[in-house]
Amino acid sequence: MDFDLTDEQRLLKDSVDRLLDGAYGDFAKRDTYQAEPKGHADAMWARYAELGLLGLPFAEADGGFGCGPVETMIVMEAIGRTLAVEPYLSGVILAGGLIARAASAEQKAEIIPKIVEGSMLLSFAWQEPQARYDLFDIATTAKRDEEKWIIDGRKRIVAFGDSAHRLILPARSSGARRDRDGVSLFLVDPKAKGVTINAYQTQDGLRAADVVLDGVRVEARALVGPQGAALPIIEQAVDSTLAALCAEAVGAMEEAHRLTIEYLKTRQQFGVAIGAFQSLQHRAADMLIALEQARSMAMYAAMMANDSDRSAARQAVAMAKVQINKSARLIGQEAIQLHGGIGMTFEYKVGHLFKRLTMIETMFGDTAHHLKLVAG
Amino acid sequence: MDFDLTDEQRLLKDSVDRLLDGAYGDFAKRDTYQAEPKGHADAMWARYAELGLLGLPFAEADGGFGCGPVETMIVMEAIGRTLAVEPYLSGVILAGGLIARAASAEQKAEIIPKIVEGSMLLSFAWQEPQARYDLFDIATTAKRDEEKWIIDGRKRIVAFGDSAHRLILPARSSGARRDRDGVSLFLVDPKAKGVTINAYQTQDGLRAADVVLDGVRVEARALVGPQGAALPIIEQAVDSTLAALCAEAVGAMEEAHRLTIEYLKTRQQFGVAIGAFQSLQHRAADMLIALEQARSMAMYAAMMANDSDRSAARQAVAMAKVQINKSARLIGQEAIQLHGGIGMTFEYKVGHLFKRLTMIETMFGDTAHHLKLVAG
Amino acid sequence: MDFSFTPEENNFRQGLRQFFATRIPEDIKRKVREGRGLSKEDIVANHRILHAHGYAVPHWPKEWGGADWSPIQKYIFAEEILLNAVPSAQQFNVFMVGPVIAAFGTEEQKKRFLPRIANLDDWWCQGFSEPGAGSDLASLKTTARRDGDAYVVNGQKTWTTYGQYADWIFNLVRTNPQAKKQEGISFLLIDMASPGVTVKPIITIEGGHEVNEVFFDNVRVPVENLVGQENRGWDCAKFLLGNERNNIARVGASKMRVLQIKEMAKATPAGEGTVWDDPGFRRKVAELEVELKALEITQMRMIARDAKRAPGDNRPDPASSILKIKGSQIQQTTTELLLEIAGPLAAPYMPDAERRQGDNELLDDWIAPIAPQYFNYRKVSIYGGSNEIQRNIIAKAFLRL
Amino acid sequence: MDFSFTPEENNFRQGLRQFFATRIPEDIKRKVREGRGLSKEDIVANHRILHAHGYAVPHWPKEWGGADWSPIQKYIFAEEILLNAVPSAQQFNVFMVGPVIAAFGTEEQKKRFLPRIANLDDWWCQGFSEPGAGSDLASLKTTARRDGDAYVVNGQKTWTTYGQYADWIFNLVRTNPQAKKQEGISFLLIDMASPGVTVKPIITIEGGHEVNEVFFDNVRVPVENLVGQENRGWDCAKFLLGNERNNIARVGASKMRVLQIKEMAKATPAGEGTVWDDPGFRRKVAELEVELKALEITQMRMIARDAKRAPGDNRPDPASSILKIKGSQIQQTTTELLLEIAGPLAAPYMPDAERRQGDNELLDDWIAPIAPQYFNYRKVSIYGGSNEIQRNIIAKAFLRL
Repeated sequence: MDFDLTDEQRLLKDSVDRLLDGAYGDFAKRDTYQAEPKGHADAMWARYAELGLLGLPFAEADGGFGCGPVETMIVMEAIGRTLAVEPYLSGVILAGGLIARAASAEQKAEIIPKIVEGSMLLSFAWQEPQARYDLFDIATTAKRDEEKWIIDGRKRIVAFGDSAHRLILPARSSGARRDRDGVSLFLVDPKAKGVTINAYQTQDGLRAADVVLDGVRVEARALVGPQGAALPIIEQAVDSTLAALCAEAVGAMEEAHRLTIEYLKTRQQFGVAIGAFQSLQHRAADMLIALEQARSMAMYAAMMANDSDRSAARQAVAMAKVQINKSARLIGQEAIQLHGGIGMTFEYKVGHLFKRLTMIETMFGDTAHHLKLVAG
Repeated sequence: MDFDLTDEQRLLKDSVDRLLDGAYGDFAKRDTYQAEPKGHADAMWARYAELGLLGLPFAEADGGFGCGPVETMIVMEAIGRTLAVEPYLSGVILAGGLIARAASAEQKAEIIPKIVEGSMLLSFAWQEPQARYDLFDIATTAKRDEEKWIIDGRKRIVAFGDSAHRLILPARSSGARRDRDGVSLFLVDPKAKGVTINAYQTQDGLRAADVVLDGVRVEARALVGPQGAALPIIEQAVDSTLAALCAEAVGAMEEAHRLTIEYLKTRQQFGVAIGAFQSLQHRAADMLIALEQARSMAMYAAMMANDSDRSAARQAVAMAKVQINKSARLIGQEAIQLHGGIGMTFEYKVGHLFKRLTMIETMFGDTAHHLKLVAG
Repeated sequence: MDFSFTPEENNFRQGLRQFFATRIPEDIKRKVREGRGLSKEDIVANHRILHAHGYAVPHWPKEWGGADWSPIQKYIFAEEILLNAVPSAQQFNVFMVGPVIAAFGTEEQKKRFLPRIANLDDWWCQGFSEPGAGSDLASLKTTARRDGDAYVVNGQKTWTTYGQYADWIFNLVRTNPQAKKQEGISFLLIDMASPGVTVKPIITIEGGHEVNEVFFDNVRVPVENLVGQENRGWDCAKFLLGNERNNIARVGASKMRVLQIKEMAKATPAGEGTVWDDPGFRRKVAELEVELKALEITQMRMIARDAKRAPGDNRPDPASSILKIKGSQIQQTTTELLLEIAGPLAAPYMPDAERRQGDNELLDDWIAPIAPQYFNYRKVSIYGGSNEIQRNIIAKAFLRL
Repeated sequence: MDFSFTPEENNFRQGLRQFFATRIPEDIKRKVREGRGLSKEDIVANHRILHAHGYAVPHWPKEWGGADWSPIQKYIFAEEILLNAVPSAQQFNVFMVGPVIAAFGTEEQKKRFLPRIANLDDWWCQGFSEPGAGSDLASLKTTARRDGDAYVVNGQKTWTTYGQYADWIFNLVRTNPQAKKQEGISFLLIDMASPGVTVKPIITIEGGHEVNEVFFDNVRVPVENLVGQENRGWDCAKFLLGNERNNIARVGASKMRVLQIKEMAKATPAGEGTVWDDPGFRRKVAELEVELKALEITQMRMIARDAKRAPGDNRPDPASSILKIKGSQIQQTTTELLLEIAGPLAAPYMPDAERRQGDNELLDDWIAPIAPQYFNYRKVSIYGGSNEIQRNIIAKAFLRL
């Protein structure tokens, strides 16, 4: 039993922190990154690549650095703390994780080195309008037409969907909308004929797109993983992504709590620092409790998400997401409330932490959704 | 729109308060009343009768004083505040209410005057081991045998079941255990052959009994109300009882809050009255909010419980019970917590208020039960 | 004890409902229902319709357009306007500066300002809060120095709602820097077009622009723009704080939101059915409805007490703090439940301008304002005396702790 | 980062489980599981079985019977004993007075007291709290005046757990009334059989008798019963407070309760099925399990930090306050859920003696302790530093507010 980082992990943490604190330490800079056409700056992405961050989760055999969930946690906590806008979660952890898990040796060799060097961005286009939080709820169809697949459907809120070089998307090659069987994964070029992309900013300052697939024809080799049996792979990749997301949330909560404590110490009212008011002290203490409980569960999710016992992994990740969501709501709301008016302003960081935490709450399952999984 | 009491109601309140404050103002006296064989003192019951309280809810034509829900509220709030142990709710409001609603003119003439003068105590024996909060869940059977009914079954937690002169109990004259039809009401002499009574104190210092009915034979005239169709009458009587119970809870919450505020003002720690600590002030404020919200809903229940639109009445009473239960839990728990150690002692009143409030929470439906009714 | 309304009161309510249904443009009500922002034009148009029928300033003195309503009628109106998703008359005009001028102003000031305030010919905003003052309003620093027949005003105000639309601003300014906190403050009316007045937007977390900073740099204000006596401006401020009770709980608005929650939950697919099919979700709505019903009755009890008050009895009633705390919590809960319904679909940020391009055919119109509204509504437990301040008031003024 | 235990640690855990399963009498474990009170005889019998196998005082110095366990082993033991519903060794003997004598006592005192403490030959109780002192322990008023070779003790202690069974009491007394609060306090051992010692029961709200008042009326105590230096008793008190961490969260006990909740919910009829069939109820249990799992890991993180501490490093760790607050909340929630299961059937008050008459055939044995336990467990957020005090500690010692 040991919760400390190894020396290598400590080094990684130092360099990630240095990179992101340098880039985002002046919070106003975040606006300039967002204002880039892609919603983030290429130069920053190149520095992720230089530091090796884009290869962390991939096996060495596939061209990555063969790191584990703790390394992902380190990166994601820093991203959460600094509100970094780079597509690390969506591009590397999730879409990359799908390739690593599902793709053929040939596909991996083609794609993973490009992800690692930062020259290819993938995005997992899974959310459908009716699907809510059910990964298996897929109305998009893939019909075989001789050597091609013809894909029809609609995907929503595809992370950085307007700048991704490839979409990896689940479509139904057989079965009914909510069947667990019959789901296949395809690589689709967003520039392909029949693909329409409508991009926008999201509430938390990232970018996403709605994607319409209208008779999109892809080659047979665009199929990734087993035909009609991709769902378990998707679920595994999403569980790992949830663990990473939990770590990001912990980073954001820690920062929201830190800013709040700092504000309570400096802000004067009625002649004293407002941190002298006991009711606010107790609420700051309850925020810390929520943060530490969340941190514990983020660690738990990291340790368990890849467990070979899939149902144990599923249960652990669901429990973690419930705790993260509850802590995120309490800390986010209380951070604003204890700041008062200043917390409501766009130019101050805490509101953006609150918004990101709110979006994280709804990502891959809200509290009610995961609670149902835990409760059975 | 007027929430004030009429002059008559004010007079009633004054005399009820005088009676109960006199009898219970020294809280230690409550122990002596409880120690009586019946679990309450005959002399006190006689004074309820003298003041006319036992006749309040009955129509003048039936020998009562024809008062309404506000008068019941006045009495019940005082009972809640003083933790009076007399069987007013169970004997007058509930069992009496059943007689008033269901009985024939002949039965009423025989029973109601005796209730009013205090010489007859009834108890409604409805709770069965498996029934939980479902009034219609009745396994006790009543089989016709020529001119008699033969009753078999088990009833639990019959209020003051060991001193009641008559039990009024629902039994199934037809249908299956959870059918809404087929429920009939019978008057049973607890001394009758085949009736076994096991009495005990309840957690809140009142008395109750478990009743076994083993081939108990009653006359045909023991049937009260329509054969096989008593359930709607029972539900009405219970709704009125719930409204009264809400008022009792408000009385108990008000007292728990009052004692807490008093304690916060007098108890010194670290050199100041603990009421000077802001976190405790804010919690005392939240207790007041819970109290006022509960008071509003107790009024609402009182106004609505007898509404001719039964489903509106049912909805209103369920909403009120949800609010009462939530406020009761918050106020009861916080009253103990803000008192600290002293609140945990048997000789201090606040713990008994907490226990009564806890039992009220479980009476005729807990929060989950009524919330389900509200949510549909 | 009687919860019911008189037949006259019920008729009054019916009349309002019909008026709101037939005279207020549907697109304005729809924006309110969907939680979208109103344009200045919307607010002005709506205000003038209300005023044309006597519904903008009914609470004013009769000679200035008031309707002499009973407290119960005022309550019914306040509830119905919210419940029917009709925007209020411009609040700073009709609830703030108008009543102050009517109560403290000279005849000259009344004639000059009140009719234009009532008809929203002049748009007024409020200059009370200052940076760093927060809940401690009386610590304000903006100064007004007498110089001949004018005051010279210097300083900064903040959280000025709709300052970007305003023609006039009513201010608390410090006219005697030597006096103690509440003393030495005056109530001053300033033309926003005066040289030296600058308005700077404050964008709130959800991206909206409702509030502003207002800077005064040697702004000359004629002395006839002083309302009440010099250094007695705190009387006006206290008068206004006492006026805030009627609308504070916003029960009608939350009722309207509950209807919206149910409608949206029934329309939003989840699994084989809709969000509304989930008993767990319905239970949360039921809990909200219970709280809201309780608050409604708590408010009715306060209104009934108010109706029996002797004139001039302005003692604090803890109910107003209860209404503020519970009312804000309930409003915030409505936005949380809407967010839960929208779920992942709440993510796209689509401020009105963009959304109207119509190129996002997949996007249901009503989802776009949900997350911004959730973010924005965190303010309701902060402004107008934060919930912490309200608890202090209950503890000190009522519980005497 | 590694959550797993070593094979040795897992073997250790298995050994404990087997020991608890085979050596501790079933009826004692059943009483713990059902939340019923233990008799003095139960506690003594259980304690001596533990001690015979080295499980009563494993955390003591080796020469006095300790086992030289690692922090991880101590943690595993603390969890397993609770999880297996085995009563702890008598806490005041083994966690309080024993460690104090071992750390601060003379050789003579150690030889005289420690073996009898370890085997519960003497039953010890604690004389710390006083009426009126509450969380402000250092304000104690009981005096010990030196008179020849004895102290003369006068005063009153309260909340003395199991004082009615005790042979000895360890006390904080004021030996220098002139000194400031924490100074002038001494740690004194008093034979309960001494003339002038009176024990008066405190009945708690549920009707149980666990705690007492203890009165000292000119009680003569030999000076050799002083532990440590005169006027330095506060050192012993602080040492004890630092010792409390390991058991504070009671995660194992709450895990055991969660199992009980599930078992009881599945056995309790509700409608056509059982309480467990209600998804709303299951969701509440799931929420509890999430909190409990998080707390377990929070505790493991603290244990792992402790294991790496330099010897003598006793800096406060906010985690201990977190464990106390969350641990007590979770314990209380378990009692609330049990109460929800029992529902109306929780009403009969059946203290053990009565219940054993066996004349209430309808009453299920396990329901009787549920409501008393709910009432009684309100204490866990009050004693040992109330949750308010714990929040103060977090805010001041850790957040530096």
